[in-house]
Amino acid sequence: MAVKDAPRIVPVWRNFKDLQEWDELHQTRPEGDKHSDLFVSLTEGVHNFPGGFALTTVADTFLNWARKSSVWPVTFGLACCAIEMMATFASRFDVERLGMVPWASPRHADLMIVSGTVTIKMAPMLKRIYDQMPDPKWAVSMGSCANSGGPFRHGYHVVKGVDRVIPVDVYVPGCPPPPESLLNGLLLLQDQIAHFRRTGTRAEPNPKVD
Amino acid sequence: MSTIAPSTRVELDYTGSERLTMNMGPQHPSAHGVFRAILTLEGEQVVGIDAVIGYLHRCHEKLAETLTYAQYPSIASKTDYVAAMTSEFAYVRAAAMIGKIEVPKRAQYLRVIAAELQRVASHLLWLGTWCLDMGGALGGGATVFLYCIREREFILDLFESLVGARLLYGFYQVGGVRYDLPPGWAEQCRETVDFIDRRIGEYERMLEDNPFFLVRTQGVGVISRELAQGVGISGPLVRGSGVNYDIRRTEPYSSYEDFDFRVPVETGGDCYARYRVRMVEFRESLKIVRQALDRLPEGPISSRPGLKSVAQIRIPKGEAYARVEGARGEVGCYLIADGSAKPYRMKWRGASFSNLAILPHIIPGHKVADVVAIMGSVDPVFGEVDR
Amino acid sequence: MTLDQARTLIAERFPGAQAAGDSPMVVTVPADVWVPFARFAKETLGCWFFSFLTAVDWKEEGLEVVAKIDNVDEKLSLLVKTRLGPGVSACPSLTGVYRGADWMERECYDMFGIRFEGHPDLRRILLGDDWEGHPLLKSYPVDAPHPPFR
Amino acid sequence: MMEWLTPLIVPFIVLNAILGIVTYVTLLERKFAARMQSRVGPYRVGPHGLLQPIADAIKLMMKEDVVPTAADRPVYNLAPIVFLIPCMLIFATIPFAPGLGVADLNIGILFFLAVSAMEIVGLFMAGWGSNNKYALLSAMRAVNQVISYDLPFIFAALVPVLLAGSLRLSEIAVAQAGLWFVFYPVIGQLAFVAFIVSTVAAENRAPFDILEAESELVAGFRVEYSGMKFAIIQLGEYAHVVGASFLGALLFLGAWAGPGPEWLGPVWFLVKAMFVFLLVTWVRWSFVRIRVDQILALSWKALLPATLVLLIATAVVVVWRGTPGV
Repeated sequence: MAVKDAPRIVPVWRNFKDLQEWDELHQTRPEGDKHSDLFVSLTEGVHNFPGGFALTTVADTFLNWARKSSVWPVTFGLACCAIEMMATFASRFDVERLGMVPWASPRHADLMIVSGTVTIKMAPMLKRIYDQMPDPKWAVSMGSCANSGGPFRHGYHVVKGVDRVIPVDVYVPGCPPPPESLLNGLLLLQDQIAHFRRTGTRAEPNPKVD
Repeated sequence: MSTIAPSTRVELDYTGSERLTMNMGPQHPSAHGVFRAILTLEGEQVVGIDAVIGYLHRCHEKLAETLTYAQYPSIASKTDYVAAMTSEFAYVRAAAMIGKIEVPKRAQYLRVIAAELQRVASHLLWLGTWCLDMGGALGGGATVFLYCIREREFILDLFESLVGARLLYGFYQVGGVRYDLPPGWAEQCRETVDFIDRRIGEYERMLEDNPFFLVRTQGVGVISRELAQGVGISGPLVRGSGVNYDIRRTEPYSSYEDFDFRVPVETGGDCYARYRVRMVEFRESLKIVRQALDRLPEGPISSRPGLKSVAQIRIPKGEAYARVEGARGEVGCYLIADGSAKPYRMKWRGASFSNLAILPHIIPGHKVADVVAIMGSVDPVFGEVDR
Repeated sequence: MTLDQARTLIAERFPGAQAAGDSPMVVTVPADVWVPFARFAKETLGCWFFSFLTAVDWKEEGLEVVAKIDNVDEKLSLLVKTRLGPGVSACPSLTGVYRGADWMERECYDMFGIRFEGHPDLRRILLGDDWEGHPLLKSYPVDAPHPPFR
Repeated sequence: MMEWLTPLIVPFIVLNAILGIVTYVTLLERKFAARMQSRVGPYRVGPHGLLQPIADAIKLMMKEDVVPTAADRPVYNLAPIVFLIPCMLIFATIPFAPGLGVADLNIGILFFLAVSAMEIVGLFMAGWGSNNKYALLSAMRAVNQVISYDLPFIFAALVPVLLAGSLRLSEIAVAQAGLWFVFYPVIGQLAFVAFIVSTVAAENRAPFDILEAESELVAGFRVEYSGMKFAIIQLGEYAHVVGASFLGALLFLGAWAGPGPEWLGPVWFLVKAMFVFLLVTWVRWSFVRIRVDQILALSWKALLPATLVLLIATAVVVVWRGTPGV
């Protein structure tokens, strides 16, 4: 499924020389992404064909079901919240019930749970890990530190919210959020993924949950 | 954004083999948080290591200068977030030392109970993550990890009914503790302690009868007594190297002199010795909790009854260094008060910071697989390393 | 080594040092005997445990370096201080005496900008290499802006 | 019927059956591991998590296919296929019931052993082509390990061959009609243990999974693979495990022998193979991983001499008893 660039928050990483170089090296696709473009035009053709929308809608529903049923988070612990994230993965809460298997490599993961304070030294690394994940990918911001800087908001070395570095899908409040909160956040994310649309835009607000 | 100079500070002699520089971290499953080790390899052997820390530098010391004595303890718990109770303890002790604030006996006992339960919880997490490092998330290590977390949840339940929080508490206040025991807590605590005592015996049998576990830990990452004393490591690490140093004994605080417990010392200095020390510490901590519950005196829980966290505390001019025996070693707080509501300067002596400094001295010469075993046996918490 | 013995020994060997208090004993020494005093404390007083090293910014009066060393076996703990004086940001390094001073001095350099002379590898440890300023100085605002992140 | 179609249809059926089994074996392992770890395991995707493997597979197919800029493109792209083919080919010689199989070669077991050792080529290509240091280190380890453990694997597998007196897998199965080789006094049990140990090692599963060691090498040789290629590699790994389990059930547990009517034979075979698979899984989820030098030492210093002695002892017993077979 081809995904066009979703409208993103101000890309602050553009101001970093190091990251710009990295972007050039690793993010640009030298020969142009012909396959994706072809796929996009094909699906759009099918979609616009009389009656074709039924096909694409059914396909979307099915694929989104698969995506939401197997969200693999990358085991990426930053700070205090990582301990609660581990507790969420462990026996009592066991997110594997929902099909989530923590993977060590970002290449195999769909979801990044930013669990803890993002510092200025860590932000480029975080961005890089996010970039290493293949599309479609999601990010959950866990805890007040990742949401807004939390109790360390006034510190000189703390990024005021991870959404200044990467786009975030679900914010889980709390300091640290108990596993129940994170689990709720993950369920909300699954609900979002179920409404993930072919055009690649993010899910619209769901009146049931928002 | 920062380019790390390729420095190979501690390095073995060049043998002529081709060298490979491998980067471990900051996002690495065995990094225990955000730690970056730049390893120089010759084949499988590590010949040099440069440790890069600071990915979780949250400005604790600067923020402490802007927060009052009542506000900061709950932030102090975020330094060593795995053993949050003991890190709050160091701060409130330092503030009480400057202000010469007496702590009622009941509060002292409650502090001991919380600190020792926290030590058990922290060691459980250590055992789990260490085995996860050695066994892999898709192997036997994950099983031990999940068992340990399962037991840890019971202690967190106790904390939740005591404080209302699971991980970061704000339980300690200058001059006492914030909450008294809820009804029925002591019985629940006794049951949990007995239960965990049994389970720890299970883990010991499970691990020590396992030859693979023994070959992975025995003789790996040996810290000699001289090195341990030179670098200034503390806690289970230094006790695993044959040095009898436990602050609960050398400088008893908060009525620790009332309790009967043993300080385990092993002379091996390898990962297995550190494992043994911590396994004995589990039992001793549980023993202290039982004693404290039995002898818990009646009385107020704070020398400032009725005051809640928002109340201002005035601390006179002065300075003090308070240290407590945290789960990882000496957690210290050096506080300089200038008579206002906020400290003039606070220095946090994180146990993990000093303990981690041992890594460049012991890792060269080991295999890549041993690096993670040694890292795990050091048990760093990066909130405390980077502060 | 009792406290009084230690006090007399310090008074004999280092006339410029002032010792006060008992737990910890606060010893203020001039900057030029900083390293000799540490060596003396380690070898004669038996203080092998290097707890921490830090600095305090006393605004106009300049920086003060503080180190805490312990003789664990005989319960003797020293808090050694030295004033660098206004405007001075150089201090002899303790790495030759205590190996544990290595990272502590790097952190102190990172936070206060004190150059430890004789340190084998003095670079920033917690903050990035291209960070500007030394945050724990009193002149550094806690919420100093760092574009683009804050 | 058109006779010439049979060689096409039978492999097609077997291949699809195997793919189905391999897909659901992942669910079996996850459920089993979850029970060991006092968890529930996949539960919410379909009834009792039964649709979980399908969801995983479809999701992986729809993921972006990342090729690192600095990768050796042809090698990188070819590696999963080269890895998958031997893992699938090993099923060619396995008879699932009397006369039901793709090709009952007279050197069936040799073919199996030879082909299953070939997965190392794809594995090394993946490690080299990724241009990633973790992957490279993992590939180096894998070559060491597979070479070390193929010998004890072969020697352990040769014990039933000696006992049955044939290299043809169906004849080995038939030879166990009276007594399964695992119950053969002393020799059978020792050979079975050696077979399980070397199977675990040759399949690179914990505690011998040094090449994908998450805690050291993140994900080993497949660290740079995403989406479909990653799915193919996973499929290949599990296919190899399942193939080795079938081999174990065939060599030691009497293949399709079991109570009930004859058509239950393949079912019994599958049940026994799953038993071997769960044995391997049980080992996997109970041990910590050992180091690369210790793994090699275990193979060359303990397992290889032991299996050699066992093989010679078996030969002596067979000669002493005069006739091969039980």
